[in-house]
Amino acid sequence: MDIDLILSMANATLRLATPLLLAALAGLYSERSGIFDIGLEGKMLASAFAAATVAAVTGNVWLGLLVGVIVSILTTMLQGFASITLKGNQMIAGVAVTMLAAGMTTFLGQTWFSQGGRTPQLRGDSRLQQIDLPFADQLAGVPILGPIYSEVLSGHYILVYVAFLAVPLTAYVLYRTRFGLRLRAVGENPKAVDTAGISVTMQRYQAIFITGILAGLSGAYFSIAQGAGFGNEMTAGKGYVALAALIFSKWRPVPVMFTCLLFGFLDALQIRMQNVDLPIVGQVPVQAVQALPYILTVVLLAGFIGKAVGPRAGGVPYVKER
Amino acid sequence: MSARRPLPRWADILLLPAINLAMAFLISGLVVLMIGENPLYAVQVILYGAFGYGDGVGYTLYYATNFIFTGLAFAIAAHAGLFNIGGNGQAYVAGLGAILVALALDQTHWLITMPLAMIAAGVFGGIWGLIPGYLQAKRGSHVVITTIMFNFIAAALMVYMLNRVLKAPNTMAPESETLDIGGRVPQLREFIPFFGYSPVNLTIVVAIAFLVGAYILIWRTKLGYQLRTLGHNPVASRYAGMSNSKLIMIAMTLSGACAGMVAINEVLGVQNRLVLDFVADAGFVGIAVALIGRNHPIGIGLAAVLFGALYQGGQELQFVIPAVTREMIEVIQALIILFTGAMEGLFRPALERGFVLMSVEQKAEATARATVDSES
Amino acid sequence: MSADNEKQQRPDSAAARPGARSEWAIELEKINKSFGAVHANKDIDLKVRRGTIHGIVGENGAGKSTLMSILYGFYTADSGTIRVNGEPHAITDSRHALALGIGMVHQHFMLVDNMTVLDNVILGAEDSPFLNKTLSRARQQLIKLGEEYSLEVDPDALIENISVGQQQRVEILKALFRGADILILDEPTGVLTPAEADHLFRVLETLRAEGKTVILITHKLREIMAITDEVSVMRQGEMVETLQTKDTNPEQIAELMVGRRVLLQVEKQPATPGGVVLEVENLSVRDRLGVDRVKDVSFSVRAGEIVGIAGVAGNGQSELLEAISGISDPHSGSVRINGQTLDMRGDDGAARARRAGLAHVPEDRHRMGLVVTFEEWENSILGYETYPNYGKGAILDSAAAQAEAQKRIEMFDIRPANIKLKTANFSGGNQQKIVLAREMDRDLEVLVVGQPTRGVDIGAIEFIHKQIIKMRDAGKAVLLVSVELDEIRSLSDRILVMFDGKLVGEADPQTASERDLGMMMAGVEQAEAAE
Amino acid sequence: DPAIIYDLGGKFDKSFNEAAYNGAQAWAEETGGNYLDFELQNDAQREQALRRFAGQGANPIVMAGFSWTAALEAVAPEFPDTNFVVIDTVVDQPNVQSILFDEHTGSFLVGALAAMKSETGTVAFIGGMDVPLIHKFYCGYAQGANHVDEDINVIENYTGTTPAAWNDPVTAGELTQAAIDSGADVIFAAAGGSGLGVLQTADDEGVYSIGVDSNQNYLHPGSVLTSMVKRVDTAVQDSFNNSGDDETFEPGLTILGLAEDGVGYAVDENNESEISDEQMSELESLEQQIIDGEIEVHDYTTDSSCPA
Ligand SMILES: Nc1ncnc2c1ncn2[C@@H]1O[C@H](COP(=O)(O)OP(=O)(O)OP(=O)(O)O)[C@@H](O)[C@H]1O
Ligand SMILES: Nc1ncnc2c1ncn2[C@@H]1O[C@H](COP(=O)(O)OP(=O)(O)OP(=O)(O)O)[C@@H](O)[C@H]1O
Ligand SMILES: [Mg+2]
Ligand SMILES: [Mg+2]
Repeated sequence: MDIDLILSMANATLRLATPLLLAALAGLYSERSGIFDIGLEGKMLASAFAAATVAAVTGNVWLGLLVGVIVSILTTMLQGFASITLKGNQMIAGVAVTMLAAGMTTFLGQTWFSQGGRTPQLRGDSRLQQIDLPFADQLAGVPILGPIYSEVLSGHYILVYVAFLAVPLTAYVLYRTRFGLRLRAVGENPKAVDTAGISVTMQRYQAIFITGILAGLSGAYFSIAQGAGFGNEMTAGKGYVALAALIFSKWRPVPVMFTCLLFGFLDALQIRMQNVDLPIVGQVPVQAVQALPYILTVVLLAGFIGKAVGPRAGGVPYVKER
Repeated sequence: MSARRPLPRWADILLLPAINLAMAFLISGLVVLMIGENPLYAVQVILYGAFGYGDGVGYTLYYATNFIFTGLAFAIAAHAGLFNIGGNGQAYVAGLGAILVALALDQTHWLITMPLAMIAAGVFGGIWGLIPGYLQAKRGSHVVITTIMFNFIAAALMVYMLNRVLKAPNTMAPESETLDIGGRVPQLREFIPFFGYSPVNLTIVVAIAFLVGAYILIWRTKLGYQLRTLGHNPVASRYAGMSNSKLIMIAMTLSGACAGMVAINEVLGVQNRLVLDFVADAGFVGIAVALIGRNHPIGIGLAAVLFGALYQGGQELQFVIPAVTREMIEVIQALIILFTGAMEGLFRPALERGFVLMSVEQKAEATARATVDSES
Repeated sequence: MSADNEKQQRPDSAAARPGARSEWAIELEKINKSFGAVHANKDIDLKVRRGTIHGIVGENGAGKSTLMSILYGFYTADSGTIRVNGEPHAITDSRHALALGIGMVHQHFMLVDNMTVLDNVILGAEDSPFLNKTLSRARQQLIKLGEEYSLEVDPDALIENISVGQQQRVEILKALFRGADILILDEPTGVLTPAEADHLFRVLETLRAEGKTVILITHKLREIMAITDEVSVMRQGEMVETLQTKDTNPEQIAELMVGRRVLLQVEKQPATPGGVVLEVENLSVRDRLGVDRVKDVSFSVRAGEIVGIAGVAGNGQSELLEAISGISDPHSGSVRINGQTLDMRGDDGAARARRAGLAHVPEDRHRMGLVVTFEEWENSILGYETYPNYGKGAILDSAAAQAEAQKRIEMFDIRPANIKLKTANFSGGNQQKIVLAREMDRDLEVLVVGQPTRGVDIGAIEFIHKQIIKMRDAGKAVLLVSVELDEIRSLSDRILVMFDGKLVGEADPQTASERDLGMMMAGVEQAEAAE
Repeated sequence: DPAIIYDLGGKFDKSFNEAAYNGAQAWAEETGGNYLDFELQNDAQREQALRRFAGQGANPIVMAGFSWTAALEAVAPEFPDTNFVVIDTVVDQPNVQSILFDEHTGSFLVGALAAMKSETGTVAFIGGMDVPLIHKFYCGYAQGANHVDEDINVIENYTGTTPAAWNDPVTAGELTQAAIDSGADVIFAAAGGSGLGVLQTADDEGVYSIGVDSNQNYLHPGSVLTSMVKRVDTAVQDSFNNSGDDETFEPGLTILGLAEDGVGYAVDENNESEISDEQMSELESLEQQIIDGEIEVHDYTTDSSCPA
């Protein structure tokens, strides 16, 4: 296990954890407010597509990012309207939004660019650049910390830093602000919030608004940062993995971060273990390696995490009068 | 007076869904307009493709068969308060059991092969559901995570099996040997020529039997009563002396076994061999089917046919209007889920007021008549 | 001072002006409210005089909570007018009610269990987007209020970790913190011990002395007589009458409520106990956090006697009940019925307890005793669904179950007499009757009853008490756990007092005075023993 | 009219379906004729689509993909007067032409080029899914690399196990990154849509990549070293031209290899600067040796094993 491999793993872990982290935090706001969200995947797809499209057309990645987020918010609001205002089934809303996004993105992409739903490849300013942290080069020499700073921490896409900054921020919002207090309360006992003179509906819409923003960032990361352009279904189920991460960490921000890092790490590991001769076992079938992250997740969950009890009012629309 | 009365049953069960369906098609119409095609014509094509001729009906029913199984699978778990989104993986792994038995017995007769293959598929699918169930019951591991993970694990397992273990030598395709006649479920067309070449087969009879069986299980048996108790109030079930952990495991096993029957329809009924990803997301569609069917066998049956019709009608649409792509079909399906499922309440208030008004007027008339009568 | 001007005032200032204009704090006129088919309030008129304590009584389902929820803006009335301090207001939501100085302590507490007392108090009354300031301010004010009204609670305790009595203090503090000068309490003493209740009443009297107005809903006429100035009686959604408390008596109120004469005190013959049926030996129960809730408890109940377990809520009675009835694994010790030891392993011990002849009426009917989303008849087989009377094999014989449910509905006079009705739509008292009917109407050895009359109206109380005594006279062993001291005293043949998970003493209901019992329940006995 | 039916990957999979589509388009532009086409959603539609087109009198009917065997064996006898052309698998029927490509020889050549260009002595292969056809690519590639430099290290990776594997450029990019981190400086992508992620990451990291199926050199000029072209497009175009008419239709097995220009490495203005003349000539000689049978390139799919 040489130093380069470790650094390379650490790097990959951060890159792979980022979209999960953004999506999981997005889910956190929604579910903490009592709205189960299996529509993350859909929002991410919608945003990934919108961001890439605008970036490709205008050549301005920031505009792309903005539009991506906006589209994600709109998607979230549609889902919210169904499950908050219309008190519809939150699960169906999530499923529907995901299918809608999957179909719409490819359909529009095909109609506009006729590349089978793909957007044109993004180059230069139409794609996010990796940014070097200050003094990355100067500090590179410092033993241990130097490489870690310059090789691992530095030189990522801005969204990576945004994602990890969002963690303490979310923790602060959740536990130290009025909004957070009400958010936690409305997910546990909406009646208590209502009788305290707060509008349950408004509170929930505010929450999923943030969900929209974060899911949007997560989706955009796929198409304008890590990838260069949108491809059909390019989020490849990460939305569901993020949901798993959220439950895994029992809906708490800092654990969410560690869980996503874990998932990212397992994926990075999987990628590097394919067709490698392992000690003792030797060459294992590539499929076994590819399944490793999922198997380990289950083992860890069953072994150490135990029972996860979600926000008590989660999943049920708030109705006063039977 | 803002008082609202609940809708009459028929309106709740028929009128409202009908309106929602119409709404969904309306919006879909806009999508069709976007590519400059005539929406009404499109709807017409879909309906014709799904129900207009023998092959179409056959395909609609063939798809519906899968969705009935996956829909029921989701519903059974849901009644016990469990959210099983592992239908895909459970059906996929069940394919393994089905093919092993079928390959072994395809020199005998389908009357022997089919039941045994069903058992095998049920066992494999059941185990794929039982493990998450066990982890939930004894370790409290959330089934949503575990079933998601087990979908991925199933995919990896099957790719390995099809490439390294079961692969037929003389082909490039990662697929098993083809079943001999003794391993194939008879096609309905063999008895009813009407179905033309469509792949609808005897498995649909099993599916219908499962609908009835599920109804009996959930509402007519003691086990069903216990499952529903757990689903509605786990504390009460515990108080009542039911073993929640056992019930959780039973529910997940039954659910997985039910999803596993998809393998019978696909492997023994249609492909006659095991192919990569033969489930084609039927498990996912099953969630929508169950939710829209309100977890009731009748609702699930209808929803399954609806989705079968969309698949087949959509395919027809692609042939007749080449400009229509498969993504547009997906969009239309999504819209239908959205309106008939998540937004089913959209028109309820309006309807309820409408009905109140009606009833009020009727009363008014009635009294008016009454007074007139009394005077005369 | 004009109406809209008044609306703009912050609640505190509204509170700051005692004895203002109108002599009426609240005036309700022709209030109507329907839930679907249920007409919960019919043309209700109610006037509440400022600076008084006004009682409201009525059977379960009479519409008391609904009326108060309308006043508090939780529900909006279908029609009718509300005047607060003489000014008409269309109270659209609770925020509005709070702004008018109306506070409410709900029948089912409106607290967030996994948040702290402090968080719950400031929820909705935060004065800045960031909590730090609010929290420190609220903390001081909470301590101040706590001392002022002797309502001390630990601000940092989690709601789920404090007793119901404490939780109720939090609810009252919430209202006071928001500067309420009209305070509504919906069945506040349902969950309190006599001591806690008396303490609460002293608090209410202080509030009245400060010129605040209190509306008190209760099923306990003793409380009405003790502290209210006026009392309004409701029946089946209508306001029957409003009386001056001093000119009336419990019998009259009871009759107005129920529409017939009601026996307010139980009458029973002395017990004729037989052999020992239920034996509890060195029973200890440890909760999931590893805390001992029940400590080495031993006692026995003989056939034909009622043994009452008295104690302040949260001293292990609930855990004791759950262990005896097989719901949770006892950590050590054993339970025997007619000499046969119950096997409590696994998470289905309750089934084995039932088969051994133990019937259990749980303390909390909503959480445990019923599946409120089921139809009535389905709940009347809960726990017995596997018995042969409901079908020999795997199939459930619903016809038989329904026939039986129908019979019980008549036997126990459960209203409405409709076995197909969703259980949630029955009122509290009738839900309790459903549970009682299910558990009592079979051949059993031991009846274990927890809080049989919590939140139940006097009509039903009378009935339930009769049934329990009938069980005893039929030669069953009855174990009664209740925080209602006078219920324990009037029903029990022997009283055991529980404190801090231990049985701290036994008393004879005839001789023991309320005072000695109170001492024991407070653990004083022990203290002396220790010295 | 001729008809083409694409496989589940869809018309625009940036892989052989897309190549087939391009062939059809080229034919349409050349002849001005028009053709029918259909994208499958699931396996059950294979026979349905075949019968439909045959019933409509389409001729010839071309289909791309190795999963067509069963469906075509069932349908072909029903329409003796219709000519079918299936690519990537063999169906033995009088009215069927089966076209196979020597992916292994083409891959051998790009593998050889990869080894020539590699400075680190490590090259990589990233496949979409671990299926026989993709293994055929890998095996040829590895042999080629070893031929040039016997102690070269060839990294072998696959994107995933679900259908998403062919449409997951992000994961493919990560695999590429990992390969680069462990020293690879030439990476061959045989992963359909996911391949784009490989080419992209290779470009970002300034190493060489090799495209597949159609000529992808233009995607990242200078970074895409070459593309292992598999001329599905010309195969489709030829079929459209000839197979409709029984005179020119050639039922039976057709194997398109280097000799027939069925497979090969693409050189155009985008990458000629990257390949030196001696490398060029060495490649050409290798190609000739393979054609002459002097070099025996093993085909993985014959015995599911790989010497390299
Ligand atoms: N949210 C609701 N939806 C439908 N019906 C309701 C609702 N709340 C109350 N009801 C019905 O309205 C009637 C009055 O209920 P309410 O709670 O006001 O009675 P109550 O006098 O408070 O009874 P209790 O003494 O048991 O508290 C009952 O029949 C009840 O079932
Ligand atoms: N009230 C409940 N609601 C939902 N699930 C429950 C409940 N009670 C138990 N379970 C499930 O059953 C599992 C085991 O039951 P639990 O440990 O609570 O009781 P137990 O008597 O210790 O069971 P056992 O002795 O068989 O381990 C729990 O981890 C939980 O998943
Ligand atoms: Mg009430
Ligand atoms: Mg137990």
